Amino acid sequence: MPDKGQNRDFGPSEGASVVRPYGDTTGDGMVQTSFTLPVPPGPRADGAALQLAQKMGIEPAMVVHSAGIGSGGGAAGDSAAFTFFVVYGSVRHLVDLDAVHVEERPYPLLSPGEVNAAVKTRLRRSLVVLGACIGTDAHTVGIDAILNLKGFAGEKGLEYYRELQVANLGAQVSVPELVHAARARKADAVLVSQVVTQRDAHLRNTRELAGAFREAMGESRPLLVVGGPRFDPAMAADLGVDKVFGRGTTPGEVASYLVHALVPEEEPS
Amino acid sequence: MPDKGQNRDFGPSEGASVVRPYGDTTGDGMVQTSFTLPVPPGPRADGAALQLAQKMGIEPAMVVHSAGIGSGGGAAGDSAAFTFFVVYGSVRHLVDLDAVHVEERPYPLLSPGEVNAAVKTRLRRSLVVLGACIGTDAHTVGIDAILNLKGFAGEKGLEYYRELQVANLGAQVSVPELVHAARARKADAVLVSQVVTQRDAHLRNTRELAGAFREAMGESRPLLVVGGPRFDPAMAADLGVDKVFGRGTTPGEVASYLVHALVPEEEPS
Amino acid sequence: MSRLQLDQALVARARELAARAAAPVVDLAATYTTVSVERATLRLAGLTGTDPLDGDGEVPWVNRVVDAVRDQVGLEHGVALPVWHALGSGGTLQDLAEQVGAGTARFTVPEGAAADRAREAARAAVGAGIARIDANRARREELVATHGDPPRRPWIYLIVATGDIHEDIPQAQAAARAGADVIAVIRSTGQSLLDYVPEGATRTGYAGTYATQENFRLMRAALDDVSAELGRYVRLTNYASGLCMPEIAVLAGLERLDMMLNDAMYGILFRDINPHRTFVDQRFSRMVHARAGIIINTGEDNYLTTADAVDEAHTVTVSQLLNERLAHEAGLEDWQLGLGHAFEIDPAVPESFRLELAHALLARGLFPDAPLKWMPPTKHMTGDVFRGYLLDGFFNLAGALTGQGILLVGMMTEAVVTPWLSDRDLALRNVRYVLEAAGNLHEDFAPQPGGFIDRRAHTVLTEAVELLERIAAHPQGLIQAIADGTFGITKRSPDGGKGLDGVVRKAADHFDPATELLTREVSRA
Amino acid sequence: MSRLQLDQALVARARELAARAAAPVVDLAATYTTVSVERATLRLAGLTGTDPLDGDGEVPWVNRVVDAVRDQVGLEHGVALPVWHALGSGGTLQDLAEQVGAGTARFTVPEGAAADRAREAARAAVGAGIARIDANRARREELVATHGDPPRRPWIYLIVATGDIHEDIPQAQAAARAGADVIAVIRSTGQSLLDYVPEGATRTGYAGTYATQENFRLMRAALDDVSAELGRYVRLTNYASGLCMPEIAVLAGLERLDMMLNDAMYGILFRDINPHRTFVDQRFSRMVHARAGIIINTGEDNYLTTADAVDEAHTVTVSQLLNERLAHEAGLEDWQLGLGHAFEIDPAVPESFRLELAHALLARGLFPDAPLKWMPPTKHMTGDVFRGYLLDGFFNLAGALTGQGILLVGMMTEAVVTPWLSDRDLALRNVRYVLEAAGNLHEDFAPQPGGFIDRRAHTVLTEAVELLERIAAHPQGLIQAIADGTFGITKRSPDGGKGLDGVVRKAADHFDPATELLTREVSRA
Ligand code: B12
Ligand code: B12
Ligand SMILES: Cc1ncc(COP(=O)(O)O)c(C=O)c1O
Ligand SMILES: Cc1ncc(COP(=O)(O)O)c(C=O)c1O
Repeated sequence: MPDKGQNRDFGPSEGASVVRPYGDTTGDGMVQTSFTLPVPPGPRADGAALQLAQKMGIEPAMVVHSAGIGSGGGAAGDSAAFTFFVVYGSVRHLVDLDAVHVEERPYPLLSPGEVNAAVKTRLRRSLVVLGACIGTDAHTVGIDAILNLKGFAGEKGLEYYRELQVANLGAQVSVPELVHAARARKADAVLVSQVVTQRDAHLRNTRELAGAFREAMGESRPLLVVGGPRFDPAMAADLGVDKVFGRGTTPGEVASYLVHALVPEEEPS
Repeated sequence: MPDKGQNRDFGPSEGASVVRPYGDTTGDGMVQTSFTLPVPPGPRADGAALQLAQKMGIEPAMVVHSAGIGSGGGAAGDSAAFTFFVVYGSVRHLVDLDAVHVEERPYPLLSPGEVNAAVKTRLRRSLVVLGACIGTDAHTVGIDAILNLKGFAGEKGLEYYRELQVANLGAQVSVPELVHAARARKADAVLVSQVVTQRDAHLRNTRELAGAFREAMGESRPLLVVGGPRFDPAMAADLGVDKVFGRGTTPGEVASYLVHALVPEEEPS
Repeated sequence: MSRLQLDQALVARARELAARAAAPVVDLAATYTTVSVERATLRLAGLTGTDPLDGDGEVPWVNRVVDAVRDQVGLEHGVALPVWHALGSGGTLQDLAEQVGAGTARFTVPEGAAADRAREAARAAVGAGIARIDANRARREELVATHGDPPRRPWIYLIVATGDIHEDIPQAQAAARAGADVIAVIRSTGQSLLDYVPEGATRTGYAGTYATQENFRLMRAALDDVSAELGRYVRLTNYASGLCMPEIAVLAGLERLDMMLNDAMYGILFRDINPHRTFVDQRFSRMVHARAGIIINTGEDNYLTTADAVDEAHTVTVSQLLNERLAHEAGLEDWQLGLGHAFEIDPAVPESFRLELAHALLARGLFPDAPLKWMPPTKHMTGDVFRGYLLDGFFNLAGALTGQGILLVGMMTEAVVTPWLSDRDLALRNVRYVLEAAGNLHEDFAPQPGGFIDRRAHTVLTEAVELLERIAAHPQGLIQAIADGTFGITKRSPDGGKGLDGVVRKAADHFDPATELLTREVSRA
Repeated sequence: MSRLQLDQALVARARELAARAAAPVVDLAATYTTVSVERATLRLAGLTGTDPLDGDGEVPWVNRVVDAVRDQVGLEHGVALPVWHALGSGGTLQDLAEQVGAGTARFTVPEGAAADRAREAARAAVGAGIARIDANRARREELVATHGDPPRRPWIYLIVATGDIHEDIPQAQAAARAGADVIAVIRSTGQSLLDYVPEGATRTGYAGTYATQENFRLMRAALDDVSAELGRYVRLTNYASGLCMPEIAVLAGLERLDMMLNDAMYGILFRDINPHRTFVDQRFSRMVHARAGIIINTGEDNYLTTADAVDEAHTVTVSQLLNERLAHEAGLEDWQLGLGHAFEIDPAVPESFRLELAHALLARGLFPDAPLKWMPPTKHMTGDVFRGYLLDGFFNLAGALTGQGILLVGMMTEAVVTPWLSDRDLALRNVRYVLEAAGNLHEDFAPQPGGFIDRRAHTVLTEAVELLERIAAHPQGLIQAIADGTFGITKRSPDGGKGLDGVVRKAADHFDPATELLTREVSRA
């Protein structure tokens, strides 16, 4: 039997480094899950759901709902080929907070004024930023939120920053076009948005982007930044880009990162 | 890397014995889960959620929603001590349908007429059935559904069966009272309902029941049957009773089981 | 607010019949006392604590003393006469209790001047308790004035139920921060059948937390903190119904609870408590609540978990009318009547939502000044938590459309577990969305006279009046109706059930200072 | 159905202005042809298949032939004259295409009698395609008569989007069994920018499945099976908008699709397709759909994903009026106008639900005979799938209260993934609950004249008329408005965007048998 750690303190406390999910009591480990199995409804299906729950570490698990999918406008759907389940139960896993690697932002969050000042005094020229959605992705709202004046979550977008020279190429830009534009404009940073993720389109497109820039410009390639709601910020290295931003990113975070990555350290005065 | 079995057929097919959860493509393994961690919202919390998801075998996992619980009527709740998460992703586990032990009903489902006939011709006396909710459980709707004339899901309850002598003691019956009543009435079967499950009250009460009958009547104790929506039918032996019925049980199933368990096999004619 | 045009003659007839049907219950309280009423008197006089010597669990001093009095001189005179007579020679109630514990107390029923002296002393002692209740009522009004009331109706009512007061407290505070206006701490499943009130802070309830004076105090203090933090007075609710109704009512008054579930019908039907016992207890407890400015909640909603919500809708109406009558008789005012009703129609029934609206509007129309308690779907909730979340949204909408006073927040996990922390948070988000997005939709909601909703409401009212006619026609009125299985299709005979042995017919000289003081107040009002 | 009392003078003024604002777009279609229109003509005449020899992907024969004609004689005369002239010497279109593939085909523009012969042959060939479309329309009517229409409004419209036609089919059938009246197969994200229509059964789309003639056929056949099984004709929808509007419109007619997304504005604003190109394409495609008895869906709902749904509500109204005008002009009848609008107000906005009702009632009032397409919340959906499920329920309720014609079923996972099998099932359960429980609530829904909803609707209408005044005042009308960023706060200039090189000014002798045959029909109607 795995240690369920019943006697340890898993409550919300500054110091606790090992926690468990909380249903209605500290340490109870309770979670909810739902999924579909390609099995007709019935006891065998419920058993299969319990097996999966167990493999997920939910024990004891309760199949609290199971219903056939897609046969005849109503109730059980006995002739269905799929069954949808809702399962509740306690997971035995412990969450070790010390092992959580948060990409602690290794740079300070700057105000627009500070960003402008840093660029102006330390870079001594304006910073050229190019934005686009690549591939067939037509979702521009995210990149617009970062770049456009209007901004996002109450913060102005990068166009508002005096010392940033921003061009937003919009959607459906092909990678070769983008490489071309980056070269032509001497971009310091290329910001790319990817929202469609089905079949990992965003990952594929990002890798293609990184490859094309590497090939075309080698070491002298601009800083590559990608963003979108389904990216895991920890994946930058894996994808071959410099930085990945996820859901809820604000323009200020991006501007601060650009300063950190592209503007030389303050010289000791 | 575990075998994700991308190339195998996990679709709904009569023969397939290994399946995976189905999101929108065969074999994609997609599941949804939600839980709360006793951690304030933020990147560290999201990281902790991902860690848990990973331990549950969800990989890649997406934290698609995280929100602080319980601070100030609205949005994020930065001062919250708990964070609620919704996570989507693909589990790597395979579900082996051959390994699912469905308690195949080892007895036929009989109609009321067949039950009556079996009791009358093979037992030659009527069968005495006692029902109750024990402990402080006041949920009688479940046991009433099984016993009362009105029945459940279109099936009449056991009181409808001519050859069954049914007494429903109602709720909040103590175990000693029940033992006493069973002895006094010479009950063949005692049917007990347990609906409240918080802190495993149902399991504790059932064990107490089994213990008390064992102690008081030893081998000659009546058949012990328990039921309730959160019981796992596989637990009978563990709990020391003869049979456990779960959510959605119908009276006919119970009557058929009683015949199977209490009425001698048909003699070869 | 759109209101139905109810047939006012029918409404008047319904109230007249309800008064007749309730009369036998009113008589009961005049005729009998109970162990719990007597214990409540001692609690009002300040007796607390438990006998520490007892082996199997601690027994409160009030139980020890009442039992001793009963053993020695019977309860028909009440405890006050023998107790304060025994105290005549000096000493405190606490001292006397300890003598009872030690087996040295001797009780007699005083007569003449001695009886007068005992009565006077008892009045003074009990009066102190009532004064504390009065002070709490004033304090509540003060806090409401300081922090403010919820900004809108319905008030949002949330349950906590961990079984552990120290888990309940942070959960209740979190719920209040997330928008709850009223917190109810539900009790351990066993408590309502205990013939004593447990003591102290408790952590071991099943599916609920014991109602104890200390738990009341801890939770009220925690909510006072959060009220100050939020600038909104957060109310606290607990449960009086059960074998100790009068005592818990007193404790609620002493610890400034704001609402109490208080309904003998619930105890009878769903806890198999003896009708005589609990109707007598109810009268006392409601007088206390009237005095304390506590809003009571009745339990008609429960009927629809055992009976069909469409077929038996009129039994809810009948019970509400009876409960209104019994509440008024005990001195409660309309603003204190959180009469229960519920969104319990099978969602598969065609037009189920409009039927709910009809029922809810009927209650609203019958009791325009009562803060009706609107209960969420429970019976037809399933493990499909998504469906449950949607149903709860429509329940919230029905509450807003029909002007309910207290909205008990439904939980998507109703059919699964007692609510999780996250369930409550999600449920409150649901309520907030519905009230903010569609809270004023009632302005556009105008059921046609003669339309589906109007017709349904009228049908239910008519059925209710017909049923009341039958009940009022029987000399035992409501008591007989309960025996007939009228409510929640559950039959309970007047001499069955738990706690009957705690009922005692009052002697001519029965003296109960609490009832006397509270009645004086009632008749003054 | 409760209707708003709209100011009829204002409504009439709005329509007059819309006609003026749309006029420059109507002129475009008279002036230009496009590669896709010409390819559509060949498709109507029966040319199918792809050049099998090409290395990087297969290119359809229609593209090869049109490109060859363009190279050799230009497109200003249309393809029909040179193609049927080339065929004059015998052989099939297919043979000719293969000669094009082999590089041996030689095109010239015939004149005089040769031209007459070519025209006659072209008319006959294209007429055969139109006859097939007519037969499909008749067949649809027959099937609807046999199986029956959905029992109620709104029709329930569900999307499938696996990328793989062989996954789509069982999912679509499951959805139909679970209650969907209309199945839409959405396209792979890239397709609308392809200047050719892919061929064959496909399994490799991203976030959608390629629109191909074979995929159309497979899905329609599967839905015919399920229609028979269910005794209810299940409709099929796909997307025409994009660079190949006219061709896909033809394929839809040939394969008996029942509805098509058909809106140049969508392509311009959200796909950056050149306005001239797609407005010309749209005219042709709408004529085909008019003939085929296909209901079109327009894309105004999309504007509210980039623009604010409250601030820019009137731009939706303006666009609907313009789309109505452009649809009528192409021969579509009111029952074919699935004008788009959406439930996209930020749920945090106070009274958001009543604002939605106001907007939805306005559309209903302006287009009483059109089967409005009511789109679910998307922009403000989040990963909180419980909240999403609730919002979708209120969206469904708004649809029922305001009498929408086509209800696009919202998915709780909108912000997460393309819909899962279970999402659709849950979503349908949501729709069913709302329609069955509260579908008739509109009988009790009566927004007060001068009340919140009425005032809001009137405000939006007034803003719409003001905006139309400004647009109609400009000589370029709608085209200029698009350049100004009026819709979806997205600016698109008339000479920017994709596909402009496929636009060709027609010569005086331009001949297009399809337009000719279809126009004849239109003017007859
Ligand atoms: C608006 C929208 C559209 C609009 C887009 C208009 C436009 N000009 O952008 C329209 C209607 C055109 C559209 C069309 C389609 N869409 Co769409 N759409 C959405 C929707 C509703 C909202 C997206 C959005 O605007 N979010 C708001 C912005 C601010 O958030 P964001 O993108 O996450 O951006 C933030 C961060 O991620 C980050 N970020 C994003 N990019 C970048 C880049 C950089 C450099 C940085 C630093 C940060 C950053 O910062 C931003 C601010 O915090 C989503 C569903 C949803 N609710 O999420 C679906 C969704 C994205 N669409 C989807 C799909 C499939 C489509 C279509 C293919 C089919 C369809 N369903 O209609 C078409 C075709 C589009 C195409 N080829 O790309 C899917 C994608 C599924 C998936 N995960 O793969 C979604 C999730 C809906 C769904 N469940 O099916 N869509
Ligand atoms: C109705 C009800 C009540 C009624 C009960 C009336 C009555 N006379 O039974 C009233 C209002 C009194 C009530 C009170 C309380 N209830 Co209650 N109640 C419910 C409710 C809404 C429905 C239960 C029900 O009737 N189901 C219908 C029947 C037919 O289903 P069933 O019981 O599962 O029975 C079927 C099978 O399980 C099986 N079966 C059951 N028993 C047996 C026995 C045998 C021998 C066999 C063969 C089969 C069998 O066959 C039946 C038919 O298929 C549930 C929530 C829900 N939707 O499930 C909460 C619920 C059960 N109650 C709960 C609680 C906590 C309480 C209270 C303690 C506090 C409260 N929340 O009010 C009180 C006190 C009651 C007590 N001490 O027991 C919790 C239990 C939590 C838990 N898992 O531990 C629930 C789940 C609600 C919740 N989420 O908080 N309740
Ligand atoms: C009026 C009333 N009293 C009491 C209760 C709870 O009582 P118990 O503590 O016995 O579960 C309820 C529960 O719904 C109720 O409605
Ligand atoms: C009118 C219209 N056409 C087409 C589409 C889809 O186009 P695409 O295939 O380019 O994603 C939409 C999507 O919402 C639409 O509204």
